[in-house]
Amino acid sequence: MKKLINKPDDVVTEALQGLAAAHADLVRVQFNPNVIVRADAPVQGKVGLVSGGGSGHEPMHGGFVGLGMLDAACPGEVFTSPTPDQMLDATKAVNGGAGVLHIVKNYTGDVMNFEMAADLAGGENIEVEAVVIDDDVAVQDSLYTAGRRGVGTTVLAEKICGAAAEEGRSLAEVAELCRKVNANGRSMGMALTSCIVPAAGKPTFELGDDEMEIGIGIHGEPGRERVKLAPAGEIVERLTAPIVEDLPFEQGDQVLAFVNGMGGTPLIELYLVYNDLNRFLGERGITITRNLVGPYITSLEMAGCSITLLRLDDELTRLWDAPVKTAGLRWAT
Amino acid sequence: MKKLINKPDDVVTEALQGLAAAHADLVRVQFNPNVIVRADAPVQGKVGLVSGGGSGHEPMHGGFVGLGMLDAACPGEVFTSPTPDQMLDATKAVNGGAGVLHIVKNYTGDVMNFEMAADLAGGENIEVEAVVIDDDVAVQDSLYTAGRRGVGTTVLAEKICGAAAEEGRSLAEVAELCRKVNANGRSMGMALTSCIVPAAGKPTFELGDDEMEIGIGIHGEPGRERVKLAPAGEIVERLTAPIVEDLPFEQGDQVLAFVNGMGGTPLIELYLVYNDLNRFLGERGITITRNLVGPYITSLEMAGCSITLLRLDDELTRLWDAPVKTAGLRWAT
Amino acid sequence: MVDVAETEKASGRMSLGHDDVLRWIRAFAAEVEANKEQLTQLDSAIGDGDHGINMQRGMSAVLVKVDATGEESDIGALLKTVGMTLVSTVGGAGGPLYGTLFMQMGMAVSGKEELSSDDWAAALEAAVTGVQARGKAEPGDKTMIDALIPGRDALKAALAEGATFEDALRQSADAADQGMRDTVPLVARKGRASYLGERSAGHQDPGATSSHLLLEAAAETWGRPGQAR
Amino acid sequence: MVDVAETEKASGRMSLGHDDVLRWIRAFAAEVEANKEQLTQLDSAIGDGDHGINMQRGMSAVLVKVDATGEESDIGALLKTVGMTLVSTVGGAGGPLYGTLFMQMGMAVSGKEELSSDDWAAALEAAVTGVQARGKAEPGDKTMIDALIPGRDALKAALAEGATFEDALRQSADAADQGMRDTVPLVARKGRASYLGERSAGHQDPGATSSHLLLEAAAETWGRPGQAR
Ligand SMILES: Nc1ncnc2c1ncn2[C@@H]1O[C@H](COP(=O)(O)OP(=O)(O)O)[C@@H](O)[C@H]1O
Ligand SMILES: Nc1ncnc2c1ncn2[C@@H]1O[C@H](COP(=O)(O)OP(=O)(O)O)[C@@H](O)[C@H]1O
Ligand SMILES: [Mg+2]
Ligand SMILES: [Mg+2]
Ligand SMILES: [Mg+2]
Ligand SMILES: [Mg+2]
Repeated sequence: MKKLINKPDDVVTEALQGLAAAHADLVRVQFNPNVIVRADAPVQGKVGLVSGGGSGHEPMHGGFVGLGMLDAACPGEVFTSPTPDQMLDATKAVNGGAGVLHIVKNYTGDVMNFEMAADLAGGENIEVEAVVIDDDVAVQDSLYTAGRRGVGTTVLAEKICGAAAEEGRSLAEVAELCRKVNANGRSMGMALTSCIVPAAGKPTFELGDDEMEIGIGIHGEPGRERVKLAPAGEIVERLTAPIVEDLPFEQGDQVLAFVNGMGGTPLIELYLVYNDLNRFLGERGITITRNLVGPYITSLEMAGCSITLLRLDDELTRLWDAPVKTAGLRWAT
Repeated sequence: MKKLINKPDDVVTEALQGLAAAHADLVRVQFNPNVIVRADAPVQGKVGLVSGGGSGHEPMHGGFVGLGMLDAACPGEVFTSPTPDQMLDATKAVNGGAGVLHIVKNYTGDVMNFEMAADLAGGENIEVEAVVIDDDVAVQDSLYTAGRRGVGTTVLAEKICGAAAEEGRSLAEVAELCRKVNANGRSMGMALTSCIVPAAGKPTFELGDDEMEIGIGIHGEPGRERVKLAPAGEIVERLTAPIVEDLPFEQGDQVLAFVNGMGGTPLIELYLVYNDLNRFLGERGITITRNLVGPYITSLEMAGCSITLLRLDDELTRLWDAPVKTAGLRWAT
Repeated sequence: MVDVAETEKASGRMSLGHDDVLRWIRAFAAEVEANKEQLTQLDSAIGDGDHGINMQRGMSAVLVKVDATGEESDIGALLKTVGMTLVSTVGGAGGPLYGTLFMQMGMAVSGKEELSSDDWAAALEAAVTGVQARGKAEPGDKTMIDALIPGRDALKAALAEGATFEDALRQSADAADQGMRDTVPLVARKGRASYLGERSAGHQDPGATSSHLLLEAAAETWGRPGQAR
Repeated sequence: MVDVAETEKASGRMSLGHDDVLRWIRAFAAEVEANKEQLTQLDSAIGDGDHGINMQRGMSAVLVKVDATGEESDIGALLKTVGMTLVSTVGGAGGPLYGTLFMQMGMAVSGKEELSSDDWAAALEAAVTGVQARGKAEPGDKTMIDALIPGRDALKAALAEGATFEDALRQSADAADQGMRDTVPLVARKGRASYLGERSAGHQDPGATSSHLLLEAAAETWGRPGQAR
């Protein structure tokens, strides 16, 4: 295991200490239970936005705490959803009287822990709504299963809902918007290499030198299929065709295209992928009007990428463009 | 070789096409010879800032073209300095009548190509100054050798000089400032794994599972020494002690601390490294007043990090804080 | 200190005291520790490779917690503490599920200082109900439920047929073991393994495996060791 | 078409025409192509592993360029074109250095349609001077200079001693070969290899290797093949 760490058990704590030291202007970090809170929380009268999940996906979620995005993030152990007490503390810390929205990625653990936290918050008379993001088309959707995973659309939902909350919209409105983003966003990812969970010390899965995993999640969960390595153009097609078919995205649609790096893939490759994506969509009459290219929802040092498309309308576009000031995303402020 | 690419020979071109498509609001990309130019170049009356170097270090330099930073970047082949005709085209494209500064990383190839370009630009009556960045303390400095490499300080110099140019300072002043940044900045890097140059198709060097390379450059050049893997705290010490001794940085100094990812190292590890760096400097009475944590000057998919310290004064701090709007760095705009 | 429960057990009459329950919890923690690698390995195949790590982190926190909680005799309170500690230290799916399991057990025997075999059966019943309420899993979904339900049913059936508590515990553990093994061919419908669809078949469910350890620890602590397998 | 130079060479009288120079350039391109892997390998050991790739890219661009440049007889112009093409396609250290090498050669024989052996010596002299002016390397710095200078000196000495052009070219190539080999123990002081300090010793310099190929190509094209080594 080759990592820049000290002890595997201390990775999350030490990284949080680093984050706290680096971004004291943006966030406060509370330890045990671990919560990253916007420096000026609670913002009175504003709906508070809380998300969280396992660590190892940085900058998500801690890097998205700040003006125009999240009010708090709950970092769990690596790839392990955080606990209800973290979420409860976060919820209390950001409640400015207008209620709190929990943005939850659809993993059994995340969902159950957030549910327990919402119950606890309810007991303290804080109004909480939860929206579950489940945008990963690699997973068969079904009422009888856990359903789809939440992946790339989460980042977009946090940004867009953060802007709406900043505008003073009500909890119900922000939650509704979050559901709208989820309804219009679809993702799929792939891996060239495995990641290594520090506490496990070895790769979660083994891939041959000429293999890749298509439809992978963000925790090294096996994907939809393991196939021979292919050129980027083909990979883009394999990821994007199911995305486009699923919603479906149609000729004339305007989209936000998000090419996400899994952590171990350099930016030069992501731009190359973006180029292939741009061509693929162009051929189908789908226009990219906004984009995001970079490692934003990662899986430790996994090499690979995911593609997320979000169908835009004027409202979503405007909220995407609104000011944001976080460690991970920052513009127009 | 596991990469998200199509043909090895097309990597740079296709990544540039992706960059052009993704950031049309910020930059124009010209092909053959390849140049990335600020969308509104030339800015009349402003000193033009041009840098360049091999590709594979993204976001440097193309991701730093925009308001408050570079006016143009010349991307060479992967890890190969660009050619004089690229630099000449860039210089002509950004000359707003106030002259052009070439910010050159100290590699024989970069230096010679920029020299030839400056000669050519002189022939076209464009005033050009060049400042060579040579901040890598892993390399023995000497009059009889090629001297030190230019690494992390380059990013800081581009940002700070970009702000100064934006303020309307003269070419001589901006060049002088650039030399000041270089004089006050020191870096050192390390690698956990090698990178693979697409056209070569195999790792530039081989490292054992329990080895790391200390004092590595940004092209997979071998470093100062190959040693056994160590905890992050020790790595930080091995990188930072030579940096601190070299300038030297002293008790009471205020610094910008830049923890840079080499391309394959995830953000969670960089924040952990930042935490160790913060402690190391704190123990020596050196205060971090500004910081930058992330992959900004990379070496393809190499895992590892580099640390750069820049001694700050009020002027440098103010210019660092000034607005910047590029694909890779953006704030306060 | 004379171990009352030991004496009673030898005499055939069944009653678990606070210390007995504590011994079971310690035994479970020891099983988790000993099987941490295996649980993680199973979770790597069809999940995210953290089940052993998570459960081990949780159970060591539990040990610290119960050690710090000095004199106490309310078994219900003990179990609730265990549950709450798991909820706040495990995270993932395991945290709420095992947390709920112990908390519901605690509620079922709230205030009791001694448990009869029927009390234990009731506690296990409550545990399973709680886990199902929390996780919405049905038998055959390839989850811990697939070890817990056979374990609960075997215990109830054995007790109803007049078996000794020791025998009933053994049958419960063995049924859980079988249930765990039976998860191998299943296609997961709940939890992280469900993302794999058909690819989840052919692997044993990690949560069912840890749940078997839980019931096996009870059988070994309060009853008899099982046959070496 | 009768190859005039071939005829002259056979007769012992020496004169290189435009076509001869072109044959040498093609031969160098072929050598670079054939040794691309080795050059890159050498550069991986003490540099950044691109020397073969860069030179190959440059020389293929040169071939395209000279093919496109139809009828022409000015050897100086040809060499300048080669140099300019290398400058604008190779990049790195190799681009300006080999670019300068050919451009300076071209200046030295500007306007000539035939080259005598002395012209060739003068061209090589100018090439070396140009490379040193551009790169500031001294002999022993572990650069291409360490192959070029012995190659130039051996050529001059052989011609001064009245050797045939063929013999002089062979001695020049062999001296470059020796110079290239002699770079192995050197500690680099210029170029990327200098960053390694002492660690650069024990490796052959890639630039010296490609420079040997350049002079070897001349000997093979215009003189005699060397002994198999
Ligand atoms: N809805 C559910 N109901 C019951 N058990 C579940 C459910 N979802 C998952 N599990 C159990 O949880 C186990 C995984 O736990 P763990 O690895 O700790 O959590 P995570 O999947 O969040 O990493 C699975 O093996 C399965 O037995
Ligand atoms: N200052 C110099 N003078 C002469 N030759 C040099 C100098 N610096 C480097 N070289 C030559 O250039 C070769 C490396 O070329 P190349 O790999 O193409 O460039 P880069 O080092 O930019 O990748 C070295 O092996 C060396 O022979
Ligand atoms: Mg998990
Ligand atoms: Mg190079
Ligand atoms: Mg798991
Ligand atoms: Mg090289």
